[in-house]
Amino acid sequence: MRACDVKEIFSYISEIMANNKDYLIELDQQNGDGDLGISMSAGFSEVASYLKNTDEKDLGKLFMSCSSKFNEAASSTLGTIISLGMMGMARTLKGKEEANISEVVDALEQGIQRIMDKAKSKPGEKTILDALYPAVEALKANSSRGVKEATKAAYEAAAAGSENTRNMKPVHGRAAYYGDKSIGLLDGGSVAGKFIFEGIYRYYSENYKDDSDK
Amino acid sequence: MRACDVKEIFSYISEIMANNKDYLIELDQQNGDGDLGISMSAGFSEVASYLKNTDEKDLGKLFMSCSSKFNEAASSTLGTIISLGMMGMARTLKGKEEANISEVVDALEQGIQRIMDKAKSKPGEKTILDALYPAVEALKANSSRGVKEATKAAYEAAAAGSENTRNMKPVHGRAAYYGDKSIGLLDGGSVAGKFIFEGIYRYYSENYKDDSDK
Amino acid sequence: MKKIINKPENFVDEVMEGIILAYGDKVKFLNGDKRILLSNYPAKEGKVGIVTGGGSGHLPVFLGYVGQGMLDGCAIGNVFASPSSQKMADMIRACDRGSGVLCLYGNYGGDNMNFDMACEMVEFDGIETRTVRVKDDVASSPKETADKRRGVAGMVYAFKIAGAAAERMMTLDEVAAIAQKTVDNTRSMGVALSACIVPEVGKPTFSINEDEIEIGMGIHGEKGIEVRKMMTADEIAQTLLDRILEDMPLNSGDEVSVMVNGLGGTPLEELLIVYRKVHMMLAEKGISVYMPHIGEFATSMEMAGLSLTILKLDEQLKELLTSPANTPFYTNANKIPLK
Amino acid sequence: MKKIINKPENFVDEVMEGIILAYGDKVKFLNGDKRILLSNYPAKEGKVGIVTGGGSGHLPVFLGYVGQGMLDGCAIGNVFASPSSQKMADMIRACDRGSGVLCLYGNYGGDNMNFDMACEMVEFDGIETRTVRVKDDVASSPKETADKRRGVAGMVYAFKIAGAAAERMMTLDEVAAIAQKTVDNTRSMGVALSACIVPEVGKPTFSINEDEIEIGMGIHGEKGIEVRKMMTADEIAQTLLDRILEDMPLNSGDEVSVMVNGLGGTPLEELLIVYRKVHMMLAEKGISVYMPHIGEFATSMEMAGLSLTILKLDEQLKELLTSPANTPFYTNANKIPLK
Ligand SMILES: Nc1ncnc2c1ncn2[C@@H]1O[C@H](COP(=O)(O)OP(=O)(O)O)[C@@H](O)[C@H]1O
Ligand SMILES: Nc1ncnc2c1ncn2[C@@H]1O[C@H](COP(=O)(O)OP(=O)(O)O)[C@@H](O)[C@H]1O
Ligand SMILES: [Mg+2]
Ligand SMILES: [Mg+2]
Ligand SMILES: [Mg+2]
Ligand SMILES: [Mg+2]
Repeated sequence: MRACDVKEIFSYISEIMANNKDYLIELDQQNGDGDLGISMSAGFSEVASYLKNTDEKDLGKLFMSCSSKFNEAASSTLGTIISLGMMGMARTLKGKEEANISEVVDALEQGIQRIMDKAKSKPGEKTILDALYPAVEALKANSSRGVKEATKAAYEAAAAGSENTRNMKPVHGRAAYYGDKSIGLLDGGSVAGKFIFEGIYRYYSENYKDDSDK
Repeated sequence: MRACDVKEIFSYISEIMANNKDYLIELDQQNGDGDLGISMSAGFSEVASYLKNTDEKDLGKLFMSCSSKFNEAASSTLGTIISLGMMGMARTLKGKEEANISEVVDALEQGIQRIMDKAKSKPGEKTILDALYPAVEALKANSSRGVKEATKAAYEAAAAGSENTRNMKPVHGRAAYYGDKSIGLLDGGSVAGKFIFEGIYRYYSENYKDDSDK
Repeated sequence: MKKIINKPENFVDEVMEGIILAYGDKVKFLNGDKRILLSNYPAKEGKVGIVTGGGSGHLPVFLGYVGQGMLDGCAIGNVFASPSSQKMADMIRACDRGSGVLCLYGNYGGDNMNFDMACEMVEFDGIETRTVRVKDDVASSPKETADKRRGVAGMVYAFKIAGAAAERMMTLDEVAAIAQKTVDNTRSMGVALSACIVPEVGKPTFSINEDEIEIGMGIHGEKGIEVRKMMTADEIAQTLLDRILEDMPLNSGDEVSVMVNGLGGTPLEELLIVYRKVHMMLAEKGISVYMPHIGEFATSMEMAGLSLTILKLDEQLKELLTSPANTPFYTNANKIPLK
Repeated sequence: MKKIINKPENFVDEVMEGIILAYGDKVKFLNGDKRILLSNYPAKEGKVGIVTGGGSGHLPVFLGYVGQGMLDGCAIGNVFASPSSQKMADMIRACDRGSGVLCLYGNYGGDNMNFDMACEMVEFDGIETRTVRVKDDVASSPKETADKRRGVAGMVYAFKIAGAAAERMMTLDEVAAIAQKTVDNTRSMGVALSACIVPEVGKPTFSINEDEIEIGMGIHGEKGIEVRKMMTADEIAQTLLDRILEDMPLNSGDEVSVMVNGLGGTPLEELLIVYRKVHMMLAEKGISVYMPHIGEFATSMEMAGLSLTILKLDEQLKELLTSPANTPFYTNANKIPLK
């Protein structure tokens, strides 16, 4: 993964978030305030347009800037969480102009760790982590199969993880008020997490012919 | 007309107003605030219950008390107008324990005059006066035919006069804002005026066997 | 009907009881009468009294302005109905300190007739009265019959300024003249987005389509004089200001106070957005704004919408607007310009 | 969507512009940034700074309390969304007078994380900070996990009292301790009759049936924790007060301040009717009320409904509540008891 990949990946994610803005709003309205679709589309479009206009090659610096751009544009709870994740990735990627798949996995793991530390949460609590965590695990487990297969597996794991949130009881944020009543409902944040890995997967599947380790 | 007649008459009127409370509200809502039904039923019921419990025989004092009771209970625009009318009647009837039909006509004319003076209005302006004025004229013109016939004629004139307000342009109160737009609409106040004469008529027709001049 | 009330017929009494429980140190009933509110603030001996009256359902209008530097008393009726002349007379008597009483109220049929009767009654007892009727609602009658116009939010400026004049121990005639000048310099215009419900009626007076607004609605929830398609905040600001300036032209260099008044159901954010545009349009014409009033000053219960009031100032009005006033519902303590 | 706005995406900026046009003598932007409001009132050298932040759409919360004797600064985000940590850090820096800054805000995920980041950033520059999170909303979590509760209207009491402590030149630790004590002594509970509409979303977050109310709705228009059949005002007062007293028992002889806060769409009359019952129920228990706050202090745009807040007082809190505070949107000048 190089800066040019990052640019493309974020433009894929941004497009998916924009297309699903209303869907994310609806999901968040189930027991939140409904701003999820707005903040996700705003945050990713801001980052995508920042990336279009930068020449930064250092992946660490790139992700650090993405993190603060994202936080500026979307400082809602989930926006801040994503921005924290990017910050975690930035620290690991600092100084690198290229990262191979295991380095990317490393960075993602650090990002998730940072989210868990700062947001005081872990998988199983009906949040975005329930998509991100299994996705990164799958990416790691499949990394030897090449980037296309690995990101596909990650995306599928994110989707399954998100679907799984239906069975979970919320612990964080406004959703936690509703306790058992929200069993059966999909967590909007986890769907956003799925979309992130959908963007990554689609970028690699549409642009990489061979399954090289990029 | 003696105090005991006045007592009964007001209990008839009060009943009619109470039964038509919602209808008067609706009429007032056409281009007013809708309180007409509330103030009419409140005002007349207050006066009726005051009359039940008084031994006052002097018609002047009786109407003076009715006027202030009515004003206390219903001090809306129309309530105040009716209270002014009663005050006008009170002045004319002062010192009398009994009034014949021509004395009653006299008192009513004074009542209407007082309304016109204080409310700065006259018949033809889409108000209660368009019911009251023709009613009193009819009462006067038919006074020789006995109280049953005379009050019947007065009631019919009030009803026709009220119906006539449909063709009039309002000049007073909130209704005046709407000007031509309110042509075709019935004035709620004139309907209240009709109900007053309906009560008077029904009292005499149901309680007086012979057409004596009472 | 979705209202946080108990029995509709107890609505007014319970509001009044709430006021006394909350603010019983600052205001009081006259002899326990829940429809007559008097100021409990210390007042100078011989000060001219200022009273008002009108229907309930417009808080803070009218009784919210009873206090120090504004009104001495207020008689209230049922929702949207005048109080009785008897109550008005009792109140006037209680507010006279020997220098007479100004009756300052909105120009409505019921209120006019009742206050006239009340004044006749108290003049019998030798109390001098003057009457000034507030007629700021531009929508309520054309210019040719401006005398028929009703009083709306602009009356708050009249209360404030006349109250300050009385506080400075001006005579009854002087106070009345200043109140009249304030009224002459005040114009208002409102829009409604939704109607309101009189508790005892239980249903809205009129209904407004989802995509329409009513220009010049009545403060009692009466239908507007004109139904228009929903507009932007800037268009609303422009429509209201245009109608006001047509009626009361202003020149570059003039100074005004601006009131953007919420009718009850409209959020403060929206009032500020409208204020923004009004301020910018006035600035373009070289007109400056002094002590803007943005908030809820005269409402129609839960009605959504707002009114715009412009008060043209001169040095005297400006000074009187600035002098301190405190009531449980109003203060200018945080409105006076810094420095 | 029936709102008096222009483009939904300009909603927050235009509100802020309106504020500066109206009150530019009293508050200002930090370097022209429309999301950071600072006080323009004179402040004592070396005074501890107090800042807050949070989403837009709750006026007067949060920025309405920036002024004298309350907050020094406020960073705001989009409607119902936290401001960024960068803006918070800039604001904290601007409000430090060398004695440190207290970050006093409602306990919400986004705000917590962003303020934490901001504090890390400014501590880098040697600015001392303390954090006190307001958690007064009883409905938002059971007693066992009270730490998860969110901050609602009760934060106004915390702003007022911490602001007065800072004004008296107490140290950062002292101001934080008093703010924490205020939070510990404050409980709120709300009901909603209707939902609200986020301008950029364009439709209500949830809908409430004509004959139902939501107990414990969220300040962002989130559904309540319990749907109940419509109740009378007295029943609502009782339901809210019971839930609060269950959580924070009071004894005969205790003194409290009571806030009955309108959420935006509910008329003042209804707030007073609820206050009446609350006051009577407290009086029955021998609890007296000091300086009640009845009006709109923390709203959710046009949402209809209200919240009840009880602040248990001691001598120190009472004195600090009474000491003067003035902002364009708040003053206690007319709330201080007479005599
Ligand atoms: N502590 C947390 N850790 C991880 N994810 C969280 C946490 N709290 C909330 N989330 C996620 O954030 C989503 C809500 O985000 P958002 O709508 O921005 O919140 P809000 O509007 O309440 O500020 C939830 O669906 C959930 O996935
Ligand atoms: N100046 C007037 N003279 C006679 N009748 C009037 C006058 N103004 C109004 N009315 C009558 O009063 C009725 C309205 O009464 P009401 O509902 O009490 O008024 P409001 O609610 O505007 O105070 C009208 O229908 C009309 O008949
Ligand atoms: Mg949300
Ligand atoms: Mg009427
Ligand atoms: Mg009326
Ligand atoms: Mg949010």
